[in-house]
Amino acid sequence: MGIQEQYRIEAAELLSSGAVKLVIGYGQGSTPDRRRPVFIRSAEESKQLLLDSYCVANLSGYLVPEGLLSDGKSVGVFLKPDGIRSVNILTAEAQVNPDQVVIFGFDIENGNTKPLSGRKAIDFAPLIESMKSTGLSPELQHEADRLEQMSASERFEYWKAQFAKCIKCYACRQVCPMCYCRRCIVDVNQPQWVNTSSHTLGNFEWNIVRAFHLAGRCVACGGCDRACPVNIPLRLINHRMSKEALDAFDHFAGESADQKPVLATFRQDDPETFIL
Amino acid sequence: MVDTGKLVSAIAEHPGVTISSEYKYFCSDPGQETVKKAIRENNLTGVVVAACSPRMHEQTFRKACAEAGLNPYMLELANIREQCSWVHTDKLQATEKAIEITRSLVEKVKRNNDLQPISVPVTRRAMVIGGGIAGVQAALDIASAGREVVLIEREPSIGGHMAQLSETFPTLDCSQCILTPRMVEAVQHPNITVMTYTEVEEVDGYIGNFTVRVRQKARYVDMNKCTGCGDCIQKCPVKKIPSEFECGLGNRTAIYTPFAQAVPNVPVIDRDRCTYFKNGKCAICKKTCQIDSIDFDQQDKIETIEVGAIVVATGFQVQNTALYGEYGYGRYKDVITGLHFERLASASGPTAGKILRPSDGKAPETVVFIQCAGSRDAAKGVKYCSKICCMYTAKHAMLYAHKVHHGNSQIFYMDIRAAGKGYDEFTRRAIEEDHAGYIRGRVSKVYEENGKLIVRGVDTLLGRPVEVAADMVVLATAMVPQPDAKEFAKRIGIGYDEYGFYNEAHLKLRPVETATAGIYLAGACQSPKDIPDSVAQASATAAKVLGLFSKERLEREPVVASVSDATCAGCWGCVVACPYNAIDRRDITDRSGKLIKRVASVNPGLCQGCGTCVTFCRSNSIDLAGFTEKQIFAEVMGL
Amino acid sequence: MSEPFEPKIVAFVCTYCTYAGADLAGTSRIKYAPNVRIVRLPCTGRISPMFILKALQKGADGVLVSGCHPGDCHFAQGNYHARRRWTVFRSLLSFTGIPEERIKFSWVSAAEGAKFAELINDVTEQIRDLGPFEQYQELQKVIETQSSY
Amino acid sequence: MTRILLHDRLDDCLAAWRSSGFRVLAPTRRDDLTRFDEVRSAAEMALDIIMPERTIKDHFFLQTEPMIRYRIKKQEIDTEEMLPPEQKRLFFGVRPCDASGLAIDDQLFGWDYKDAYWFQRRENSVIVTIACTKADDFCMCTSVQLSPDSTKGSDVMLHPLKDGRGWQVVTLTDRGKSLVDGIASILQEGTAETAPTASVPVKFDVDKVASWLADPASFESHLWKEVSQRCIGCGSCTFLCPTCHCFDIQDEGDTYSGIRRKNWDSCSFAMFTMHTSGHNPRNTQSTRWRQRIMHKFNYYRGKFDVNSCSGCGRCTRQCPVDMGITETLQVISNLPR
Repeated sequence: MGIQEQYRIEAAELLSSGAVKLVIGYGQGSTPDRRRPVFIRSAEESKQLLLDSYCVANLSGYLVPEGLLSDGKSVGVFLKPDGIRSVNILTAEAQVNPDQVVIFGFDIENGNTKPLSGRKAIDFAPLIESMKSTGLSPELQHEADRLEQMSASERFEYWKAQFAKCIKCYACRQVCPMCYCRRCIVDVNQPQWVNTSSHTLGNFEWNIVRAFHLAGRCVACGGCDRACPVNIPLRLINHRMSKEALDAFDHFAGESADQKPVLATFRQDDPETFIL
Repeated sequence: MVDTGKLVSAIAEHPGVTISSEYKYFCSDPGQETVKKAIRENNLTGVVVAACSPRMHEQTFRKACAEAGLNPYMLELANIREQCSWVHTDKLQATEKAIEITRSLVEKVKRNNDLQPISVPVTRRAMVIGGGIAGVQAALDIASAGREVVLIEREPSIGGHMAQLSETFPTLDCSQCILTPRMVEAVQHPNITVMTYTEVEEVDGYIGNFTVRVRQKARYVDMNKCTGCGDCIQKCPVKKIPSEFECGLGNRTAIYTPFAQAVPNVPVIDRDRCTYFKNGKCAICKKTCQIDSIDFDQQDKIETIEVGAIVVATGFQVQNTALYGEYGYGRYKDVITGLHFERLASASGPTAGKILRPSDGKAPETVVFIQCAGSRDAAKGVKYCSKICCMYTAKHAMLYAHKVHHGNSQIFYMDIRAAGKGYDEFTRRAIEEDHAGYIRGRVSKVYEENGKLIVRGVDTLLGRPVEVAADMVVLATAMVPQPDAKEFAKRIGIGYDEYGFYNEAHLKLRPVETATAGIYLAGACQSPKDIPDSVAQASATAAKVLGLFSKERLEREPVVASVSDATCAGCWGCVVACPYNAIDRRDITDRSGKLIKRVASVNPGLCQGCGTCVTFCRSNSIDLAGFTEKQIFAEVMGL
Repeated sequence: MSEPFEPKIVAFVCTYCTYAGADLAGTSRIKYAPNVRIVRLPCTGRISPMFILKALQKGADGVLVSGCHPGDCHFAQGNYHARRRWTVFRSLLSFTGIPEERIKFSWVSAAEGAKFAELINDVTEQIRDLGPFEQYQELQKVIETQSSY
Repeated sequence: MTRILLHDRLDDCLAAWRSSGFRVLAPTRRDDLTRFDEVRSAAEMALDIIMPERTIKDHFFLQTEPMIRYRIKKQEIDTEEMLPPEQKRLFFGVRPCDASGLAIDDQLFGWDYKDAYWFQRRENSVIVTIACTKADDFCMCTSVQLSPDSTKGSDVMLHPLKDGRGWQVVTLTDRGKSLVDGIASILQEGTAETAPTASVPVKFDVDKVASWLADPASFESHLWKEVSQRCIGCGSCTFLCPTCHCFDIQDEGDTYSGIRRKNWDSCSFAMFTMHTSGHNPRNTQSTRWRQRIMHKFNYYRGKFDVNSCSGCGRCTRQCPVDMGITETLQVISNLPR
């Protein structure tokens, strides 16, 4: 029995027993190779669930909307390891109760899906620990290296061209499980820290603030990058932040559910190489 | 260097400025009058004084504003003296800078808010946690000044480590002789409530207003009835329990007082060892007690106590010597710690003050003392100097010389640190009068051979290996935090260092305060200390507490953070970041009491106004009065 | 002959250490370059990365952030928190091409009046050598054009 | 006899138009994005794509438009109105849906007063459209009463030739005629068979949708919640839409001066209808989605007798969660009568 069939059956069982009130998974999208989030509320509906290598979106963000978990009932959700890390962060930041999150874990390797054993985020702790050393895909790494080798002014021109495209649709923010704030800093207008206009200056500010707020929190699911309708390589910036958090503070986002926020903690012997 | 005329006219043209004028010394009385007059005549809503540093005259001008009917926080000082005219040489550039600085502060002051000083009531009762010499001293000082004190001790008796000591350096007076009167004074003081065999479970609240939950453990002896006659102890059939107080060198019974001079002199029953609690039989103590003070049904008692200040004086412990396998501790009975030696040398100790080997009860001919056994050794996890060992080792050598006249003492040391009144003279005396042999170097190994303990080390001054055949080896083990120090710190909400010693608010300038307002430190819980230092710190702490208690209400600068309930996402990052534990979680409920959301909530009594939380908050839901986001934005945009 | 370039530098400092250090430089009458405008905050912990961005928007050629030495924070931990944020923010700015040399961080205590003066001189000279931050200021100018991208 | 523009003469056309003062914009692929941008040669054009990711609306209704420059003095504020530069522009290779979008928005921007920014740009622009011979799964012009070769909003229509050598040129307006006349010497006279237009299936019955939407009972339908469940509330569909036109006015600047700007806004954003009090009449994503559909196929239609949708399909094509107008309208269209 394939993993898709197995998870359909398990979803149906959990729903009919009332163990979960909802399963958030993937269903057929508008074209053959598209998968879209589906919300399964009954055993019969679980036939809609699909699981294959097109299922790349991190669905953990759907756990956060106000009210979903407030009745204390559990919700099932299909998650890759990146999504499980998101759940850990959401737990650490008190946005979800991990006891209410039933995980259908899977991963995609060489175009094949494989199940991950475990039900609660904590069950996947050894797996997540082992991910600490995994980096970017070869293409992205190549691009990241290319950027690092540029002069500051070349990099500025690169990002200027990229950010000039930004239309401030905030798809990057909305799709991100970590961007759960009820009011984003960009919507603060007293004072207007971030220029809301989508001119390049305002776009620079927005993208810098977004990346800063994700420092040590991004799990590299790539959601922002895929969502961006104007193809800004947001993953590169996020990766740079993750790398900084890991190199400087040994902080791997979402490593555990009791992880403290990297920017709300410190060590007296944190590295300081640049302070005069 | 600043063309003030130009500054005045430039500022006069700034949007929103009603009056811009010049005066030679605004801080003088007539100068201040000018400011007050301007406020009154123009109904000003904000004032910027472009003059000296706010660190110099902010209070002066705030007072002037208040006297003119303007909220004192509607004032900003543009520092055009210390940071402009005094440091620049080009008049044009200095003037331009002065104009920009002033403008930017005009923009800030436009966004200043009326602030009122924060006023919180103060419960003028202190709690002292820990009944060692530091705790007792702090309690006595506070109580003698007329304030109530609750002294909490988790052991059955107050006294702490000092009660275990024989004589004290550098005077060699008997430790118990100077300590016990103070213990008695504390327990009899009308303003002090001593609660022994009691542990602190939870601390809630903030400066002036703490609620402490304590658990008074069941003693199984009625404190009100017991006269301390000791009959029960005499009759108790379980006699072979190694005494904690004697460091295992002597025994105690299942119903016991830790030591003869215990205060209160009321025994406790060791529930785990008592035959009655094991199998329901025995109860000899109950039968023996003529006033029926034994109560096997006694339960732990939980009490909540309201106090305004807390003194933490929880002390230290001696490092686990098991770390020193190479010195044979635990393997050879005659390898002991300094604290053991104190008990051997103590007149009230198991040997009645005779220095005898634990193994065979003979007086040792040769004793080797090893200093820094643990201290200053990163490999053993203690990088610091325990501070007291040089002195007590010298004392031990002296006591040994006084008690075993023909004895030979050899001391391995790294450095002799004898800074203190009469300290260096004391160590000199040990060497010169009592013939202590000091060998500079480390000991690599202690092993037994032919009934002797062979101490193998190196004399680094002579540059050669040394072997001493000893009858007894005394390790000057490191002073380390209590085993539960970190856990306890978390429970009461104070910080600690990498070892578990408690953090003071500022090492140099606020050494007896913690970062949590209203909680103070005394004694070795903060860092290794000897008796004089502990007592001095305890008295300093008492002075701080009494200062706090000098008024019925505590008034503070209103520069504190506050949370916007509507936008707080409840991620609790601010709670983690706050150095003062000033941020709590608060439930917001609807009219029917149903939880709507949980938000962060700043306790203005605890907040010190650093603003770290504001910077952390991603949704910009916290702000700091006096340095609000709007103010700083305007300040930058006004440059 | 053109005027020498006078860089515009905005400094965000804590009131307990660096601001006091600057006052000390003043009372000691140590002379230094007039290019820096100080914004006073209670603690480095209060210094938000947003401040730096706004200073750049305002046309600063350089930004200086300074506070108490590690271990000396009046608020015990503010500068430790700040240091983490700076580490992360600095690498972020650098990655987006905002030169590290334009954003300076330092520890200056209340006793270091001379260090403060020297710091200001050094920073001013370094920024002067870098020239105006035209790349960023250009963005400000583009705002005013009416054409689409 | 018709006029034909051969591919290999396109550069000559460009040169002619540019020398007569036109700024020529065509689909380009630059910085990993397809959009209309200035071109100097045919080689810079990306004409092989179904449609650029971004619409030509961007060049008429700017994502951020400076309106007024202000300076704050001690007592008064000086203002200076900012209008677009008078620049002749030629948009080459526009898709019929995008061109139609301009015509649809003309209604709104010319309704109670003439929006100076929009119309100054409209009047200075010539739209040269290329009829579609290919479409993808998301195209739905035929569902909103348009077609792969609709002429709405265009000045010139180019029909690709079957042999692939070029386009048949059809002028639609005076502006288009004068543009084509200017390059008469470059064009060939002759006949040639045009390639068939793309086949775009009709996906929903827009009239049926409109009548359902107009029924007051539909406003509170459970359907809204169901179809918008996965909506994440970003603005990508609105900002990529050739007809969405909502904006916000913002003042941006420092203490002394600044610019009042007109910025795109999106009904998808939670902040869109947020009141100062904190109350939000559209406080859930489903109510926002309902507004978007209602606006396009009920309110706008009621006011201007045209759908505020030209069927480009970008809202679905680029939706991060594979949502979009099409699906919702299909659901409505398939409701039992």
